[in-house]
Amino acid sequence: MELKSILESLLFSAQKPMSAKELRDLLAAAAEQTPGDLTTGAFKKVKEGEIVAALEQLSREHAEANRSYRLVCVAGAWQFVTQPEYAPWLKALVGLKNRPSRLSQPALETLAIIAYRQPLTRVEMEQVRGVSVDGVMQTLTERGLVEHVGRAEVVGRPPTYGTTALFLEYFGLRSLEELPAADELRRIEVKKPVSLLTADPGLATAPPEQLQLKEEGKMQNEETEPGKAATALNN
Amino acid sequence: MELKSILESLLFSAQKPMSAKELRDLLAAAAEQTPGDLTTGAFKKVKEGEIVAALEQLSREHAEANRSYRLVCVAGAWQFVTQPEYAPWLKALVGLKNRPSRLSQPALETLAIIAYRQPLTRVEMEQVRGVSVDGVMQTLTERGLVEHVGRAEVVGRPPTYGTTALFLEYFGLRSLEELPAADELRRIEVKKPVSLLTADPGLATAPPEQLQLKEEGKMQNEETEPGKAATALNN
Amino acid sequence: MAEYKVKFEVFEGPLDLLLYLIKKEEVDIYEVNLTQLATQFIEYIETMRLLDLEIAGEFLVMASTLMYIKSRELLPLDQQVAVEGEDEGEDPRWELIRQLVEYKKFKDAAAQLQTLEARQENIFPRLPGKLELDLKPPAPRPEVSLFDLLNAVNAILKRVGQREDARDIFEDKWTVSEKIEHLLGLLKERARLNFSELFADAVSRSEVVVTFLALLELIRLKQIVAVQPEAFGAIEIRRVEPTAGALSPARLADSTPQSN
Repeated sequence: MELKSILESLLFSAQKPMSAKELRDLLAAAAEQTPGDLTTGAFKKVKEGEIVAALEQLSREHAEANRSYRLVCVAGAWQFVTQPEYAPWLKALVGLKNRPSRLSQPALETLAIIAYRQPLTRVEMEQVRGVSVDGVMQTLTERGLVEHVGRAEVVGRPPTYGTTALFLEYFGLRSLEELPAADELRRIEVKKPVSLLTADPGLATAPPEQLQLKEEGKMQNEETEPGKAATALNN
Repeated sequence: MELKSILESLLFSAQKPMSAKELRDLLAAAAEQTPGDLTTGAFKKVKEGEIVAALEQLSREHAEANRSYRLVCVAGAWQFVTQPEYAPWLKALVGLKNRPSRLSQPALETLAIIAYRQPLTRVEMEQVRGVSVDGVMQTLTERGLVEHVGRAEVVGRPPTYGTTALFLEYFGLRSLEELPAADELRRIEVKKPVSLLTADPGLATAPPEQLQLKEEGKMQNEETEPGKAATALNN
Repeated sequence: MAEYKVKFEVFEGPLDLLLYLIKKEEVDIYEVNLTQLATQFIEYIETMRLLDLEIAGEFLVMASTLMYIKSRELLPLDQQVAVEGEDEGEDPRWELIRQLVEYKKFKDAAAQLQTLEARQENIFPRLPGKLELDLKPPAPRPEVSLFDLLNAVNAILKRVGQREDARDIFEDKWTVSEKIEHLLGLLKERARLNFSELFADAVSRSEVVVTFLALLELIRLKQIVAVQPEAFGAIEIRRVEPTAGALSPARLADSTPQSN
């Protein structure tokens, strides 16, 4: 009995996406419910890391099998989903449920800024967009895509915002790291008004040379040391 | 786009087994919902026989892939099922929802009162516990430990409650007689408002000799034979 | 100019309009002629005014920035440097370009999110039917033992005792401390006792209660433990051995494994 097959059967039968931790707990529970059983006992103490590795292997296998479905990880939880090209038939199956309306252009722009630059204040968002974000922020908060995450350590301690787990789910992302061109966008400077200068500028400030670009809107990224981007990511 | 892949995606997402006819209807519905679409249109008038052939082909493919699940046809309806050897883990998955949890102290106390004094009304339970038992009673009822057993013969005919067979099973008791210190707890007075005086005091009312010892809220009950309480237990 | 009006209303803000103008000229942001851009931008604003449309404040702020840049371009080089507040070499042209580049990046990122959004609408999770295993799923089992229940009884008795005269309940010859002594004596003779046999000899209800309270007290004092080896099995009372040294070799020999 292979770990990945057990995990597959569980995800195949689960009513909701499951995290590696939840799967680990199920393996332990199965062993407890069948005392003395060597098969279940063998998976009693599998580590989360092993589970993630097995799931990734499984996910590759399913991608290679090229069937109508895949095993994916969204916001840290694994689930089987169908491939987009089968949507017309699945819509006939599920019925045209009332999905949430699509996001407006201003909402998407603001969401992009928050996603790449979080945590940040409204003033910082408005610096990038050049217009007020009040209405848009209300929409994004109401839809549960962004949330208040803290306060900036500057005069007035304005609230800062970040994206939620629902944001990842809504766009089908495993984590924030999966955002397209993440490193690049995170590093561009957000200009702050003097009164809002943070004690530690951290990520939001980039070296000026990055702004020199060659072609249309592309940045001439000098040899980015891998370590640097990784550090920035964790900020 | 192959017919079998479309069918696969449908069976993969369907919450119940589907017959070839149902699948055919879905193919037609998808074509109708997307007028002018050539892809869906191509499967608008697939015959049931073709669908069955495609499903059988699909079923063979899945059997050969040797995964933790199979596509099977039961009584004319097709569905994906997991292989039997994964049952121990799937049981753990199903059991996840009704995971045992500890009974709270208020729940235990209420259960004890019911066990020793059944049948009795909520008002009587609250007399002993001194607080409302509404939330606790819901928990106990949901867990199948207590149940509605009748109605008190008093004004308003309030429902009375008792313990279930499951209660005995959980606590490893053959009968209510095995409850330790049963008599003693039965002696605790339950104060009843005059309007709620039962016609037949039964178990819910303590034998008179104890009642005479209490000073507040005592009731002057007529003589009750010692054997009566024990008989009442088996109600 | 009518086309401007239609288009104008769609712009998210001044930066959006500027990007549109740059794109229209088909030039790179870095090569854009800012003076020309300023002229075009201000033309749009003027058009809006002529059409009597409301102009958002941000557009006016941008218009003044652009006019400033434009006027600055007209000055000879040596005077440009002397402009007040720019002693650090901050160039408003550069600042505007930087802002445009940054905004464009996020606009592109927003477009990618939009693609993901559309894609996600077409992805359906597998929703399996409820599992129907041939066994009945385990009934929700409370994690409690009979002892939990007894403890609850004790709690009730205590409270009742507080509000009533305890003597009414414990009227017999046994006191709790006597019963404790008795129990400890029994446990000296035998390593373990069945819960039920403790009550077998009780001659009165109150003796049962006293025995029971004595048990609870001993458990509380960690003198004894009550264990229920199987889910529905009988409860056993065992003495907690204080230390190995306190035992005679003989007792060790015949004592059964202790729970601690």
